[in-house]
Parts: sequence; C-alpha cells; structure tokens
Amino acid sequence: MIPVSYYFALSAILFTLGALGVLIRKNAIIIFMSVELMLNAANLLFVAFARTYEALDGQIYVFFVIAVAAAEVAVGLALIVAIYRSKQSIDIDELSSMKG
Amino acid sequence: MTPDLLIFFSLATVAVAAAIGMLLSRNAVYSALFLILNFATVAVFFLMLGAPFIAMAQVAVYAGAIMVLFLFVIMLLGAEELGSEGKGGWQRPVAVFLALALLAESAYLIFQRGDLVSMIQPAESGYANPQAIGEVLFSEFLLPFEVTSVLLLAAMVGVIVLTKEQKKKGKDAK
Amino acid sequence: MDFLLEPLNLVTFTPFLGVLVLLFLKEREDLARWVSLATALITFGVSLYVLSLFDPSNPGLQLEYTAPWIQVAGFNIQYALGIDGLSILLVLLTAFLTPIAILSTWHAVEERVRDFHLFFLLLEVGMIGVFLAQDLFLFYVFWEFTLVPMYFLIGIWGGGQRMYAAIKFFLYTMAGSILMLLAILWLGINQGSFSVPDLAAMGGIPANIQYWLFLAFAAAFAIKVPMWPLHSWLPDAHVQAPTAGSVILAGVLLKMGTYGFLRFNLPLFPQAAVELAPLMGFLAVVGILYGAIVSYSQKDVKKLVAYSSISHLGFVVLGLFALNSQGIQGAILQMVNHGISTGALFLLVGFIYERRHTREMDEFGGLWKIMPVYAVITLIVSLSSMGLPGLNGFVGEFTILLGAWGGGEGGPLGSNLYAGFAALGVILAAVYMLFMFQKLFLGPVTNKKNEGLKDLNLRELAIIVPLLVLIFWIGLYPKPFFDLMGPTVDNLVQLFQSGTMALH
Amino acid sequence: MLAAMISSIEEVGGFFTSVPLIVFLPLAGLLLNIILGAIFKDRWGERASSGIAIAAVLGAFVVSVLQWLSLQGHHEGVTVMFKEWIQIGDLDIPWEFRVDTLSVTMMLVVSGVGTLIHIYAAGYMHYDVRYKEDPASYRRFFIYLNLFIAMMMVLVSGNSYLMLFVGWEGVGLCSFLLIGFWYSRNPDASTGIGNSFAAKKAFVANRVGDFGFLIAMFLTFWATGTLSFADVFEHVDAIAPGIVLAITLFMLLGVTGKSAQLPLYVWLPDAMAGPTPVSALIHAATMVTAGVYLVARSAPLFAAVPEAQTAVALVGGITALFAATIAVAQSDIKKVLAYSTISQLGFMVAAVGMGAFVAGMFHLVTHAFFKALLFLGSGAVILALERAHHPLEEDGHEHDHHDDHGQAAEHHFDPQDMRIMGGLRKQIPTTYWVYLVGAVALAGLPPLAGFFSKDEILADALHANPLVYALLTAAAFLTAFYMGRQVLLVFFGQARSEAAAHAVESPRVMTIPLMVLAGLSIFGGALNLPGLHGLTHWLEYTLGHEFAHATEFNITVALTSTLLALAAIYLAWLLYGRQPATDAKAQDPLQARLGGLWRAMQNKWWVDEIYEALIIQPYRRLAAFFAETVDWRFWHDWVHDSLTGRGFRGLARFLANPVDQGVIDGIANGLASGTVGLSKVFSFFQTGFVRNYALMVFLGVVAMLGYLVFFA
Repeated sequence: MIPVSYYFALSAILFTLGALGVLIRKNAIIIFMSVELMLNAANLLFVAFARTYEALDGQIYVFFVIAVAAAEVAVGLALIVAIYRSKQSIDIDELSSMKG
Repeated sequence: MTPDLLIFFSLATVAVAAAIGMLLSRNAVYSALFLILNFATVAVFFLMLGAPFIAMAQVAVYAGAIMVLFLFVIMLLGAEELGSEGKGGWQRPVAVFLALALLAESAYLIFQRGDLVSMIQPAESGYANPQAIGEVLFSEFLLPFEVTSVLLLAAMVGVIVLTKEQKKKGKDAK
Repeated sequence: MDFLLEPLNLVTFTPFLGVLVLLFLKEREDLARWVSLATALITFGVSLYVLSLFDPSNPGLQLEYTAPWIQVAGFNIQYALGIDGLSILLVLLTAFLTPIAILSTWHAVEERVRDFHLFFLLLEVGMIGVFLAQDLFLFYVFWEFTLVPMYFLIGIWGGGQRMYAAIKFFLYTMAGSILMLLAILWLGINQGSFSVPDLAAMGGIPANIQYWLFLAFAAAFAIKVPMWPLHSWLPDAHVQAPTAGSVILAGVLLKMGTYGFLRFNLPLFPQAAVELAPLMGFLAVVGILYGAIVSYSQKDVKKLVAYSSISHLGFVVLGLFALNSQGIQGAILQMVNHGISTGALFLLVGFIYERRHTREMDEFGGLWKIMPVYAVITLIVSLSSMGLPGLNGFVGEFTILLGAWGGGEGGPLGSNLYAGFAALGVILAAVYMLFMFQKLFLGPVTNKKNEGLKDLNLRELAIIVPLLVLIFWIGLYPKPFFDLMGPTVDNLVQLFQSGTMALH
Repeated sequence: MLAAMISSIEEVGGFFTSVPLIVFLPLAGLLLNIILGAIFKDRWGERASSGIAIAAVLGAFVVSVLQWLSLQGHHEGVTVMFKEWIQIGDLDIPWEFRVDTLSVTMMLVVSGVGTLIHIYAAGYMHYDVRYKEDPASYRRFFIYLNLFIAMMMVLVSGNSYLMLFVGWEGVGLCSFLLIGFWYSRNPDASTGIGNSFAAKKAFVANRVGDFGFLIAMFLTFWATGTLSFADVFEHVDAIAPGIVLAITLFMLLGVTGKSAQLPLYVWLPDAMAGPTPVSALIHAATMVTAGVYLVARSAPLFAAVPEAQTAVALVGGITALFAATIAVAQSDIKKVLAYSTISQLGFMVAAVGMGAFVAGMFHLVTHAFFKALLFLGSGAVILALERAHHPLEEDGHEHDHHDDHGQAAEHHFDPQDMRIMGGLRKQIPTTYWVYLVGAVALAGLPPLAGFFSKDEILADALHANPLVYALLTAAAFLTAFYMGRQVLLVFFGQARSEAAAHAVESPRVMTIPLMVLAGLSIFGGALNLPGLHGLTHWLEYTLGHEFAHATEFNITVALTSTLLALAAIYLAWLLYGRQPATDAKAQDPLQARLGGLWRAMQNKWWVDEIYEALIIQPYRRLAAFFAETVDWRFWHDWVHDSLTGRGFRGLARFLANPVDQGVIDGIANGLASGTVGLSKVFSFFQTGFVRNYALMVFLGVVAMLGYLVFFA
C-alpha cells in the first residue's frame, strides 16, 4: 500500500540527480549515463501512474522509451567514439566550436 | 510501517544512493556499475507495480545490453578517468541551485495535488502480464511499433555510417 | 499491401522505387544512369499496363483508388487517384518522355549524376500524380511537388544564369498556386468535399462565385501554360534548363496547366467557363500570334523554340475554350503533339549544343551537308511543329481550329475572328520554323568550326526515333488516340451544350 | 494485301480496289531508295536510284490507266474507303479515294507526264549533280520526286476537301524541298535569289493561300456538317448565299497561292531556282494546276455564286495579261517560261471561273504537255551550253580549247541567259524541233493542242465576260510574241558565245521523253475536238451536264486569235529575227522602243520590291520590336526584373533602413550602442560549451514547471 506520491518523489529525486549529472560532469560518457538515468526516472513515473489508473498505455510508452533509448545510446556512443578519434578527448568542454 | 513500505524505502535508498554514486564517482567504470545497480532496483520497483514485462525488459535491455555497450565504449576508449573535472566555474552552484528548485517544485506539487495520494492497489491477476501487453502492442499500437523498428534500423545504419566515415579518414591520414 | 499493386498507385510510385535505389548509389554514376533509365522504362511499361486495363468506351473515372487521408475538423481530404479519357494520354506521354529525356542526359550531365536522376524520377512521380489525382488537395500537393525537383534541375544543372531562372520559375508558379489554394479551400469548406468527381456532380455553385473561383484556378494554370502575358518565366527557364529539363518542361509540365483547365475549370465551373470563354480565347489568340512573331526574331535556337511553345499552347487553350468536341479533343491531342514535337526540338537543339556549345543561329549554316540525318530529322520535326498534314501537328491544329470556328458565331467564343486570327498563326509558324531551318541547315557552310561535326550516333537516334514514329503515327492514324478520349470529352461537352443554351 | 486493307467498296467490279497503289507505289519507291541507299551506300548507283523511281511512277501510271479502263463501265465513278482518319463527334473524315472521270484525268496527267519527266531527269540530273559537285544528291532528287508524285496523287484522288488539303500541303512541301534542292548555293546570278530563300518564299506564299483554304473548310464544315465532296454539294442549296460566297472567296485565296495567281504568284518565278525537271513537273505541269482542279472540283459551289465566279475569272484574266507582260522582257530562258506558266494558269483559272470547267481542264491537260515539253527543252538547252562550257570527262576532250577560260569568265557564265545563246538550231536540232513544237502549241496556232484548248476558253469568255475575253486575247497575243522572241533568240541568228557555238545535243534518255511530249502537244487537241467533245462528255459524268456544256466552236474567235498569234510572231520576227543580235551585250530592240515600260516589265513591275517594303520588312521590324523591345526589354527586364524584382527588394530595404540610418538617425546611435551591449550579454551565453546550453535548457524547464505549479 504505497501512495503513488512516493513513487513520484523517488522519480523526481532520480530525475534531478540525472539532470545534475548532465550539468556538472564533463565526461561525455557520464553525461550520457545521466541522461539514461533521467529516462529511467520518467519510466518509473509512467509505470506508477499506469498502475494507478489501471491502464496499460503507460507501460507501452515505457516499452517505446526503452526502444528509443537503445537506439539513442547506439548512435550516441558511436558519435562519442567518432569524436574521440578525431579529438582524442571526450571532455565536453573541449568541444566548443559553437562559440558565438 | 508495513512490509511494503519497508521494501520501498530500502530499495529507494539503494536507488538514490546508486544514482549519487554514479554522479560522484571519478571512475567511469564505477559510474556505469552504479547505474546498473540503480536500474536493477528500478526493475524491482516495476515488479512491485505489476509490470513484470517492463521489469524484464529493463533488466535485459537497460542493465544488460545498454550498459554493457557503455562499458565496452569506456574500455575501448580507455576513458575510465579522463581529465580532471576541475572547477565548473559558476556553472556548478547554479546547477545545484536549479536542481534544488526543481525538487522544491516537485515537492510542492506532490503535497498540493490531492490526487497523488491515492494508494496503489494490489494488482489483479491478469493485469499487465506479457500477453496483455502483447495484445495491446500488436493491435492498438501496431503502427508506432513498426515505426520503432524503422527507427532502430535507421540507428543501425547511422552507426555503421559513422564508423565507416571514421575508417576512411584514417586511410586518408595515412 | 494490396494497395501497392493498384495499377494507378503502381504507375505513380514506381519511379519512387528508383529513387530509393539511387539513394544507395553515391559514387556509382554510370550505374545511377542505368538504374534511372530502367526505372523510367519500367514505369512506361506499367503505364502501358494501365492502358491495357483502360476501357475507352467508359466515359467515367476508371481504376479508381481511394483511401481516407486527412480528416480533421470537417475537412474530408482523400487520397484519390483515377484515370479517364482526359488524363490517360498525358500519363502515357509523361511515362514515354521521361526515359527519352533520361537517355538524352547520358553525356550531357556529368556532375552529380545521381542527384540529377534522383530529382528527375521524383519529378516523374509528381507529374504522374498531378494527372491522376482526383482530390483537389492531393492534386495541389502533387502540383507543388513538381516545382521542387524542377527548381533544382534548373538551378544546379542549368546554364549561366540558372539561379535567376530557377528562382523566377519557382516564384512565378508559386504566386499563381496560392490563389488556386485559396479557391480549393473555399470549395472544401463550402461544398464539403475535395473530391473532384463529387464536386462536379454536385454543381450548384452560384454564378458570381464560380466566376471568382474560375479566375483563381485560371491564375495558376495560365502561368503554368504559360498564357500571354504571363509567359515571362518560360524563356528564362527553357534557355537555362539542361536539355532533359527543357524536354520535360515543355513536354509535360506546361501540359499540367492546360490539363488543369480541362480537369477543373471546365467541369467544376461550367457557367463561368462559358462566360469567360471569350476572354480566354482572346488571350490564347494573342498568345498564338505574339509567340509566333517573337519567335521569328530570336537568335538563340532554344529561345525560338521556347517562344514557339507559347504559340502552340495558345492553340491548345483556344481549343479547350471552344467548348465543343472537336476543339477539346483537338486540344488534348495537341497537348500530346506539342509534347512530342517540341520535346523533339529541344532534344535536337541539345544534340547540336553538345557538339558546339552554342545555340546562336548565326554560328551555324549549311549543316545539311555535314549532318544529313540530323537535318532530315529536324526538318520532319519542324514540319510537324508547323502543322504539315500527315504529321501529328496538323491533326491537332486542324481540329482545334475547326472546333474554334464552330465555337465562334453563336458559340461560347462569340466570333469567328478567334479561329480566323489563330489560323494566321499557321502562316507565321511556317515563317519562323523555316527561318530557323534555313539558318541552321541551308546555305553554304560558313563557319569552319562546323565542318568536322559528326552526324547523330546510335544513342541519339534511339532517343529521337521513337518520337518520329509517334509523329507519323498520330499524323497518319490518330483514331486510336481520339478513341481513348472520345467518350469522356463527349460527356464533358454535354455540360456546355446545356450551359451555352442557358446563356443564349 | 492492299485490297484487304480497304474497308469497304461497293461491288462494282473493275480495278477500283487497286487505286491506293497510285499513292503507295511512289511511296514504296522512295522508301526503297532510302533504305537500299542507306544499306548499299556508294554501290547504290544512279541507275538503281532512278530505275526504282521511274518504275514506281510508271506503276502509278499503269494503275491510273486501269482506273480509266474500269471507269468505262462505271462512268459515275466510285469511292474507295481506305482507312478512317479523323473522327470526332460530327467530324468524320476518312481517307477515301475518289475515282471518277475528273480525278482520273488528273491521275493520268500527273503520272503520265510524271513518268516522262522522271525518265528525262534520270539523264539530266546525271549532269546536273556533277556541275553542282554533289553527285550524292542524285538519289535524294528521286526520293523527293517520288514523294511529290505520291502527294500529288493524294491531292487528286482525295474524296474530301481535307484529303485534298493533305495533298495540297504535301506537294507544297515537295516544292519546298525541290526548289531548295541545291540548298547550299548562295544568292546566285541566274535567279538573283538563293535557293533556300526561294524555297522558303514558295512555302510561305503557299501557306498564305492555305490559310484561305483552311478558313474555307471551316466555313464548309459548319455549314454542311461534312467535308466530303458529294455531301457538300448536296447541301449547297441549303447554305446561305453569303456563306457560299465566303467559302468560294477564301478558296480563291488558296487557289491564288497554289496556282500562282495575283497577288500570291511571286514565288513561282523564284521557284525556277530548282532543277529544271522540277520546274517542268511541279511548277508547270502538275502542282500549280491543283488550284484549277480545286475550282473544277468545287464547280457546284462556285456556280452557286456568280460574284465569286466573276472574281475568279477576273483574277485569272488579269494574271494572264500581267504575267505575259513580264515574260516579254525577261532574258532568262526559264524565267520567260515561268511567267508564261503564270499567264497560262491565269487562262485556266479564268476559264473555271467563268463556269467553263471543261475548257479549263482541257487547257490544263494540254498545257501540261507543252509546258513540260518547253521546260524540259529549256533544260536540254541549258545543259547543252553547260556541257560545252566545261565538259565533263566522259564527254571526251573535243572541247579542250575551253580550258583556257579564266576563272573570271567561268564566274560570270550563266547558261540560262538567252542573250548568250543564238543559232542553236544547228547544234542541237532535236531539241530545236521539239522546242519549236512546244512554242507553237503555246502560241496557239492550229492544229496544235494549245490552239484548241485556248480557243475554247476564249470562246467561253466571249459569252460570259467580255472584259475577261479582252484580257485573255491580249495575253494570247503577248504569249505568241514572247514565245516567238524566245525561239528566235535561242535558236536562230548566230551564236553569241563560245558555249553556244559548241552546244552539245543531249543523250537519248532526255530527247525521247521530249519527242513523246512533242507528239502529245501536237495531237493533244484531239481530246476535245470541236464537234466531238470527247473530254466534255468524259467529264460530264462527274461534273454533271449543267457544268460540262460543250462549247460551240466559234469561228470568229478562232480566226481572231490565230491571226493575232501570227501577227505577234511576225512582230517578233521583225524585231529579233530579221536582224539578229550578234553580241551578248547588245541592247534588246524593244528596250529602245518602250523605254520606261520596258524597265518596268523587266523588273517585274517591282512587285517583289513592293512586297519586301510593305510586308516583309515591316514584319521583320515588327518581330524585332516585339521580341527585343516589348517582350524582352519592357516585359522581361523592366516589368519583371526592375519593377517587380527590384521593387520588392526596394521595399525590403525601405523597411529595413530606417532602423539603421535615415529617419531616426539620432536614436539610431543610441540603439546601436544598446544593441552592442545587448549582443555582449547574449554572447555571454553563447559560450560554445554544451553544458552551458544544457544549463539554459534546464533553467527553462525549472522556470516553466514553476510557472505551471505556482501560477497556472
């Protein structure tokens, strides 16, 4: 008998931690992992609400999120590998060619 | 405190701790392993919420495939400990502040909105078993499902192209 | 998956398969050419398959395929394809000219070959779609869709001032289309349907509104045709476009305008068509004479041919607005004729351009002696273009003029002067065509650079001979072509018999 | 196979089903020549080319004779359906062959004279292609010639106005091709106009006529609902007279184009630039008579409106006299004949205009004989001079002494100029005799063919229209005069140049056709002898009794015209025969006596110049004005590029500039520094560090969520 708000809170904490990870780490791989964490937090909330409203849609969405995440990770990691090969670094701050 | 809550809190503690561990760990490999732990606990949450299929998918795809991919890349690049994190300058305090603000907002939302306090009831027996998921997936969500397959294909092609480009450049350099 | 095998879907989207294949052929330029040619030939085969399924005695739409497409907020937009006597010949013409145009680029296009063919096949999708669409919205989508590939064909592979020409082409055509879009939306909202056959059957648009809708549609089509005085984009586009682009532009894209009149303006707004026939007829006749006169004074062969298109399409529009069987059937046939003859002329100009890299008539002279086969073929095509009996142009022009005369006194045009002045165009056509022929082929060889020119090779003959066969076929035995469109046109004309009665 | 293609024919027996062969045999001939020539290339010799072509025309002649034989049992004629052609709504025009006495007469003339000319051309072109240094053109010539025969047959055998029109334009095309046969020659001395220009002129002038024909067809169709002859004539009474008048007058325009009448005759003299057999076949015997045939065919239409008849007769009469005056003063042997042709065509047109359809057709036939004879004879004369001037290797070396002619002399040599001829009757006797027959026939002396046919026309004219009679009689007088002048200048007196002194007689392949034609010119009058009226009765089956009345022989008219002709010939002898000129540069005796009139006649009344000034130059200038000024500079450059294009850009700039400078100059400075400051602020955020951007995004998320939570 757990109130759904608990899951909400947990999800919010995990999401915030993920966001913090994105904002304060420089290692591109870790930033990437943080993004995964944020996705996971959202998934948790989806499932929790799906349970609350006795509907399957939420779970289906999670399923799609996982699929998309898989695709995203594949492409993202390939990008990181490509960047590392050209720059010999995956420090996100060294990739500042977009400076205005 | 019911057993349910006990399990919830202990797992939640593990999950948050793992997340913080990932966040703070200097070594990328440790970070990855913390994240796997986090995913595993979340999978248990899914089970508790009556979503066995998603839970299994979470373990297989996330904790299994995706994180292994992460580890591969980390090992491949030898990027366990890359550079110093150094000072983030003004960015870090701002980020922390914003994170706290977000938490505060969430908390406000949780406590103000009455509909969030409803209890999660034990699942009925047939709810969300893989068969039910499958039926929905292949009827109502058929088109998105197929589109997802195209997306995965596109990702695959994209990855191949990216790596191929790299090879060519290598050749040119020689 | 059955919908993919619907003949009309098949003929529309077969070129698209070629596009998909081309996407994977980045560096294989030779292969890209073959893939593109094969696709175009297969499309032509499919169009013949459509022809075999087509029942000429049935005046209505055939082989229809309809699927709901966009249905929001009361808009009932369908994906609706259908073919009838008005469009079958144009679909065949498109499918026939595309492989020929592609074959003509073999050595003319050397840069970014794959992209060229990609755009070309996309263009074919759009053109066939325009002729098959039976839903106004779908039609509009295809109509605008053709602009993009053509824009790139001119803008990338064109001559010296290609960007200017491409942008002018694009803006000009867009400007007309906007008005048409407004009219389409009005119809969709007020009549509750975008389906062309439904709208035609429904009727009941008040006369004064018909008037405005007619003009809005006419704006788009008149620019595309192009009718005088909206023709200014044409010489630029033609002169700058690569040969294959010119062939398709003259052969098919311009026909989209006249086809639009035929498919939309006549059946949807019959009253306005009858009332405005004198205006359209007047513009058409001015176009005929103006185009012919201006052609005579050109120095660039391609420009001459471009202006002659204005004259020829004036005949088509005049025939359409005679609003009788002879005029309309002649006009449809003349659309095909113009596609073949002018297409062939552009190809021939392309051949000589590939050899000499100039199109100035003063640079040539006496070519008959050097390139006899080329000269004879050009002569035949020129004669067809000026309407010599026994060749295709005559059948079209004669029936159009006959129809226009019949639509004169007491008919929708109101005066025989239209046909009379248009017939003057026949004289002027001889003047400028013979002038061109004389300049290029007759007289002594004055320019040393021309002495070593080679006559047509096998590939070039393979391009031009099918066109010659059609020129003779239509000229000597046009019956099968008239049979294809006859019942549909008769059906359409009945609308005006009553309409004209009401007016007078 | 052909019979199987014919869709329907009433079962009448005879050889009628073979009639499409008159078109398809020549077509087969030309296709064979094209294909075999392309396969065998140089091995496909001249004999093969001309042989096939002659065989094809001869075949057509045989088929025509078969038609004639078949008609003996079926005088009413038949219609042979061959193929459907254009069919739209009420418009139904099949390709039908009309076999009746009128069309068979034309078929016989076309294929008969055509065969003879083909044979002649086989010899003539052998030399011509060598003098023009293009032997490969031999085959091309016969291809064109066969095409012409095919088209002419379409013209005369068609059963509807449209089929007639098909042939009508088709022969126009062949005329274009053959006039321009030596397309690469520049404006040349003998014609004063380049071949290609002459060809274009012919085509365009014909097109003007065709325009009239087209309009006539439109009128006919919408008045009667059909274009086939018989059906149209049935409806004549039902058509409003005004419409019939319009139809016939527009048709007359067509006739003036094709049959070279005023005002569209100008192309015919220039058409002489074509090879001589072409002048004989197309521009004398057959094609140019198509207009006469058209009027005869449309007899019921013309008969219905006397005004139109008068117009036609007047056009014919005036043309006859007008052209004759020009012919008098020409020095080019072919030009004389060309204007003579125009004049004689005027006779025919006048005849059919007056309702004397048989007389017109009669003259058409006899004229085909003797004018073909004259043209071919002139070709023989020209060739005789040319071969004497610079002999080909095969002619042997007996004329070696000509080799010392300088290049300059060669340059000015014009074998068609009568002034350098003279005394040729001794050098080329065969040609002389046949030419003499032709000239006498044309001059209208009894009992040659020309006398009877011309006399019949004159007799009719006296009845129908005295004015036309006067015109025609005057023309006849001039005809006899200029023919006398020509014969005297060419064959009598003494040679006025080296070439004339050594003229070479033509080979038999050329002289035999000439002799056959001479025979026809002598005995052709028998076709419609007064009293017997063979041709009249023959054509009556088609034209009907109403339009094919037998003209009574009028002894006064006959005597008058004979005496006039004799007087003219005597006058010619006085001027040219008694004291023949001895020098090529000598002034023409008439020139001194006529003065300005002579100049006018010699310069063809400056009609070409008038057309040039009134029509061609203005059109050229109009076209240039429209193309360069109106369309390009005004409409394309100014309206589109300057007004629209630059206008739009100007508007954009007008809207943009006030911010930058101009109107609010003072504030602008402040604004500028403000902008700089602002941009510095913004560029602070634009660090290029991805994490900064992410932070901004996150800030946005927090802010939005905050708004949603606390304020929404």
